[in-house]
Amino acid sequence: MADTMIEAGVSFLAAQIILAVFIWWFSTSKPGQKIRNFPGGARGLVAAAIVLVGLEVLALGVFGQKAWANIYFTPPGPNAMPIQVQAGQFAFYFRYPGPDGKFGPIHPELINEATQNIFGLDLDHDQDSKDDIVTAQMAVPVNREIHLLMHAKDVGHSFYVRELRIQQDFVPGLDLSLHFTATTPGKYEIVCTQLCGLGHYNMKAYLLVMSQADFENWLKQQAAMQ
Amino acid sequence: MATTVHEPPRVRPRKLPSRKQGTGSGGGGWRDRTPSDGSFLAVGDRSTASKTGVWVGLAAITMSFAALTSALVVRQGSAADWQHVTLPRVLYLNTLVLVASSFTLEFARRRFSRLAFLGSGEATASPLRWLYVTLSLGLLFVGGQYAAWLQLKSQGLYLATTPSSSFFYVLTAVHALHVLGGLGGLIYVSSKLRRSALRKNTLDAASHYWHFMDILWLYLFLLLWVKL
Amino acid sequence: MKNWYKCAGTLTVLVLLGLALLYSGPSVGAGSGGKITGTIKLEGAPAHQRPIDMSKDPVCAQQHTGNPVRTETVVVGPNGGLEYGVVYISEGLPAGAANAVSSQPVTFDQKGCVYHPHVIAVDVGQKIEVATHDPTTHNIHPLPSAGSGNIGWNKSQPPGSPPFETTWKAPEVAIPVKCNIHPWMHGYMAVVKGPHAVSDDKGSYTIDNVPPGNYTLTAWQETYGTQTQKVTVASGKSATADFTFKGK
Amino acid sequence: MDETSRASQAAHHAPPQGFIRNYIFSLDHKIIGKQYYGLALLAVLTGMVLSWLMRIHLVWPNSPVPGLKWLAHTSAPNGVITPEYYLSLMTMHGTLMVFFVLTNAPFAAFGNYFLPIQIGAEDMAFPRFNMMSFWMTFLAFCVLMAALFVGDGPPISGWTAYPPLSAVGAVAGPGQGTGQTLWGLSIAIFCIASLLGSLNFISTTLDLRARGMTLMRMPLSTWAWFITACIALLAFAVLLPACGLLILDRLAGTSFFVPANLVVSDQIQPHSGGSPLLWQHLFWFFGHPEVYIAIVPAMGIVSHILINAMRRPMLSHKVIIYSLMSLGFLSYMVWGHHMFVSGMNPLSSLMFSFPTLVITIPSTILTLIWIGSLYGCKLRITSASLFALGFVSLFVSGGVSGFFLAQPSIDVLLHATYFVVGHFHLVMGVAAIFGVFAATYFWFPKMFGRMMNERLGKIHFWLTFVGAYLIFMPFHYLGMAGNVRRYSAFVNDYLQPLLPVHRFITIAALATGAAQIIFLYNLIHSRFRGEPAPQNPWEATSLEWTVPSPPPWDNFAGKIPVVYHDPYQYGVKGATGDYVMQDSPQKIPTVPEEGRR
Repeated sequence: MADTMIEAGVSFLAAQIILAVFIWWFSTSKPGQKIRNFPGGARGLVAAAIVLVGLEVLALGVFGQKAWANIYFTPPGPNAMPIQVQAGQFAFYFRYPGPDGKFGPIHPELINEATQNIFGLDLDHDQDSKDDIVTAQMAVPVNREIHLLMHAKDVGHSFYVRELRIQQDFVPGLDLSLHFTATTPGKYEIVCTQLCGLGHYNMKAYLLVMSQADFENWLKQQAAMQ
Repeated sequence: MATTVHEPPRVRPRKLPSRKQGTGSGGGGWRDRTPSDGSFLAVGDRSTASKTGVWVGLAAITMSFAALTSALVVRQGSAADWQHVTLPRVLYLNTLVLVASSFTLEFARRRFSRLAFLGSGEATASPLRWLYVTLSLGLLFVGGQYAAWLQLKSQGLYLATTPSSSFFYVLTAVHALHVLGGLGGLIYVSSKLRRSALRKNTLDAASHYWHFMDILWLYLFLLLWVKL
Repeated sequence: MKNWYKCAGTLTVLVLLGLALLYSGPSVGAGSGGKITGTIKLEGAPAHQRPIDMSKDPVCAQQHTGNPVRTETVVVGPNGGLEYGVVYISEGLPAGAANAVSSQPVTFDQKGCVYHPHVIAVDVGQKIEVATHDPTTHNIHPLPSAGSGNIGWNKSQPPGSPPFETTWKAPEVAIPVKCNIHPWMHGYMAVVKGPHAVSDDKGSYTIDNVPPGNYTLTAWQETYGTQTQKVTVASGKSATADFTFKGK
Repeated sequence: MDETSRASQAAHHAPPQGFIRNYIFSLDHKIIGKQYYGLALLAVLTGMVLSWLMRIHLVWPNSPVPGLKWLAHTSAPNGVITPEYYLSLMTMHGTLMVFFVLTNAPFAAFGNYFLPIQIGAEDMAFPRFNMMSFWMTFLAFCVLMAALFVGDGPPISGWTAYPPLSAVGAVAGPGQGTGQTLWGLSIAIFCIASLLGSLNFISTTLDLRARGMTLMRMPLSTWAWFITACIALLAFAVLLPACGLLILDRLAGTSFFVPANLVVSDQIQPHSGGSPLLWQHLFWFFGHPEVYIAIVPAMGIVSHILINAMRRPMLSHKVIIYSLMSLGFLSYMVWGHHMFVSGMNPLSSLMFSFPTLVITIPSTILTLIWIGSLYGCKLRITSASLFALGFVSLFVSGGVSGFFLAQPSIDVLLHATYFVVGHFHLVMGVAAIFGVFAATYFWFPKMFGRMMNERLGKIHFWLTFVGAYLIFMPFHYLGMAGNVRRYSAFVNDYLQPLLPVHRFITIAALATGAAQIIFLYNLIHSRFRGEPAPQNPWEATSLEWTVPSPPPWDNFAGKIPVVYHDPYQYGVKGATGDYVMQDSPQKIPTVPEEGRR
């Protein structure tokens, strides 16, 4: 980011200043004055553009690729904590697997916001669903890698936390995932960045980053509220 | 708009005001070469535009069908709900009809160019006959496609029944629309021919379009037939 | 000339009055009718009502700190009285009584990011006044079923907006209403023909203005569905009909 | 093909008779060009008013807008803009501006008027298609306007109309019923119109050039329109079937874009197995080239005008043409950069990132040639050249932000924020509009036979130029602070401190918009009261300046010109003035003055 910032800033300022200077300089030329060429002519400029921008492109491409690869080509570690997130008009809901570490299956036909069966769980039949903890906020222990399993219930949404520099769309019909580690305790906002309807502006949830002990307490509280 | 027939514009051949004499540049037109007959009529003769126009239009049509193809490939590959439609038998017959129509159109074109070469104005009957045959084969093809839809309908396969049937209806319907457009073109061409006002470029343009529809159908047929 | 105006005016008033009397006939008649009372009860354990986490919109959460609202699919009062049951006459009403429309609007209020009341019942064509008292924008999204003859809509109500009025064209028990911005907000609008009532927090209800006759009475509850029973109403008398739904 | 003989008739029989043939269903490319211009003007004014409403709502969310009560009775009760109406305004603003302004004004309007004249043709190759293409565009505009006033509200899914939001129907939100269907229909009609238009542009350029007008002798503006037509032909050919499939998903219950098991408002949807990403691919395959459909004509126009103002040809005619071509070509390989966070295979993100970065090379070459050509020229400052220079400045400003967005790792932070909004408004919106302004000031004398007021033009330039920067530069700051776009209100805690910036932007937008009244006044006043324009007021060299202002109905009064020179013979020693017209048989000294090739 910083290198891009510098490069963009320099080329921006240089271009604007030279443009302004040239306009000022040559708009006041006298009638008898001869027309001159820019030293080096078109060939020089094209060469400069290709070499300079080419190098820049290569550099940005390589750096950018590294940064990208770090996030997207590395699978989550074996100790990553799985959390499921479901986006719907216009709220995020989260699911923790509970003590058994397993998520029960989702039955879309059972989804009912009136009974707060957000994920469409069948508590009567699915053993794995019984201890699942469904929450409206997302708490994570600090410095623990989180493996986020994402799906959308209705239309496209997106998961964006400014402070974590992460953004990933929810694409209906696709199960996507994301992994990240939060390193600073605090309360952050998860917001939706993909236009999803009239309540788009108010589609958000809080991300609570806390110590492991606090997190366990929080999870117990939430389990009691199921 | 005007119903009277007008002669194509004649630009009297003039000496080329070219600075680089001998290299043949400066002639204008997209073929910047001196035409073989030495005149510069090619420039500004609008009838070449009809050919160019058809080719440009075909490029756009190709692109549209490429988009639909990619949609089909993605759709077929991405979901588990793909049930392949067995193509109705009548399609094989339709394919034959359309291929035959390309040949009959080519016959008409041959006859016409021989006619133009001989310069006889009254013997338009032979190319016209072949044009009519092409027209009826084209109509038969569209009718056959309709029969194929009826056949699918009788099997309970509607537009929205399965993704495969959706694509079948969309692709065949869009193609049939284009064929109908081609039929309109052929009707125009034959009416021109009847009045002995047909230019070769117009007929060429129409036949290029028609052959393209033929090839496009063979491609679509294959696409709908194969399970990727 | 002036006299002529006076005459015409008086005549018009008289004709209007006569017409009014003629048309108000059935409802005046119903006023002398009887009523149906009773209670709706739940036997067994009510379905679990989850507490709602409103943290998504702090404006809502602030109004319920320490005392979270629960879902309202089954609300049981003392002695197993079932709140928010809709009782209405499903068969046997004369056309006049069935088509009478109350001129009194029913208020459907949004307060603390919850619908008040959770269930309303209205006549076909009766005005519903949708009001908001929340400092946040709600959207009101009724979802009538496809073949009912009612057309769904979806409309936002920014904070501070005056109430707006709406009506339904066809009977339907009951149209779910939800707010998508606050997905936990859920309520029902029952649209019926003829006299009806919604049970209170003790489960009891009273249907007034029932003309004498034999009727089929239906009670509807959002989780447990419908129950019917026959009831006979005599002129000026009160008939009783109790319903009992079975929980799991 | 049935156009052939009609085309020749159109250009060769007597001039059209009657008001309707002359001005409404005219076959004359000049009238059609003016019609496109008028439609674009109508669309841009509407779009601008919509953007004002949005800006007002963002900073004064609960205050009623006077008059809106009557305009949008259901969507904005009592004149207070609801969240859904904000999104409708946004959708309409985007659609109007992208399709009916940025595609129509620089490409269809000026291209129609000047491409045939600049290549020495009497009309377009297929005048009848040309007329159809305008009237279909007009129909598309009417259908879109109908969507704005339709019963259940205008569509709310943005100009990108991502399914399933745009495909599942009214249950997904207000305006997603009839309004969204009308939107799809409007765009489909627009696609057909644009295809016909592009077909005409390409055939005309290839086949109807005057004698001596080789491809390399075509002015840069003509080149730009030609390249744009090639881009548009392929781009709209993809959007058209995509729109068709979307409409089928909406009306016929097919499942091209809607996956199975969607639960919208607790109602499970009866679709199966479609792919929302498929729409995104098809849409952006069109959508990215569309950016170049807007900007490439502006580049050509600006080059054409700058050369005239600089009194010298560009450092290299060919390099500009090749750069424009490579922009057009590359624009087809980068669509995926709109989908970095869409859950595409991360590898494809990299595949799309690289050509996106490579696109900066032709862009930089163009910029350097423009700036480099300024060196040692004799610049004439006019309203037209000011706007052309302003274009270069805005193009640079909007371009450098592309560096950030081209890299997926940075885009993850900036995607769908105001940074993106600032980026594309500067580089595509305002820059292209500056091209249109420049073209208007430059060609108005030719189109209407009267001069525009230069003083008003310059005031208009400075207000608009400063205003554009004041509006859109803060957008970048907002984006970096994580301000998400397409929000109708800012309820998030971290967005509260940014509200003053929004207030500033709104005031700047209202003021800049108001400054456009000067332009409108200038346009209308000059049309009727302006000084009569001479044939060649700017001492320019290309063919449009060899004919009277305004040109006769067949452009060259039956005398098709013969072209002897490259288009930009400026700074010629020994010429009367300092230039030689393209159709002048005058010899040009073989030893060029320094500064000429």
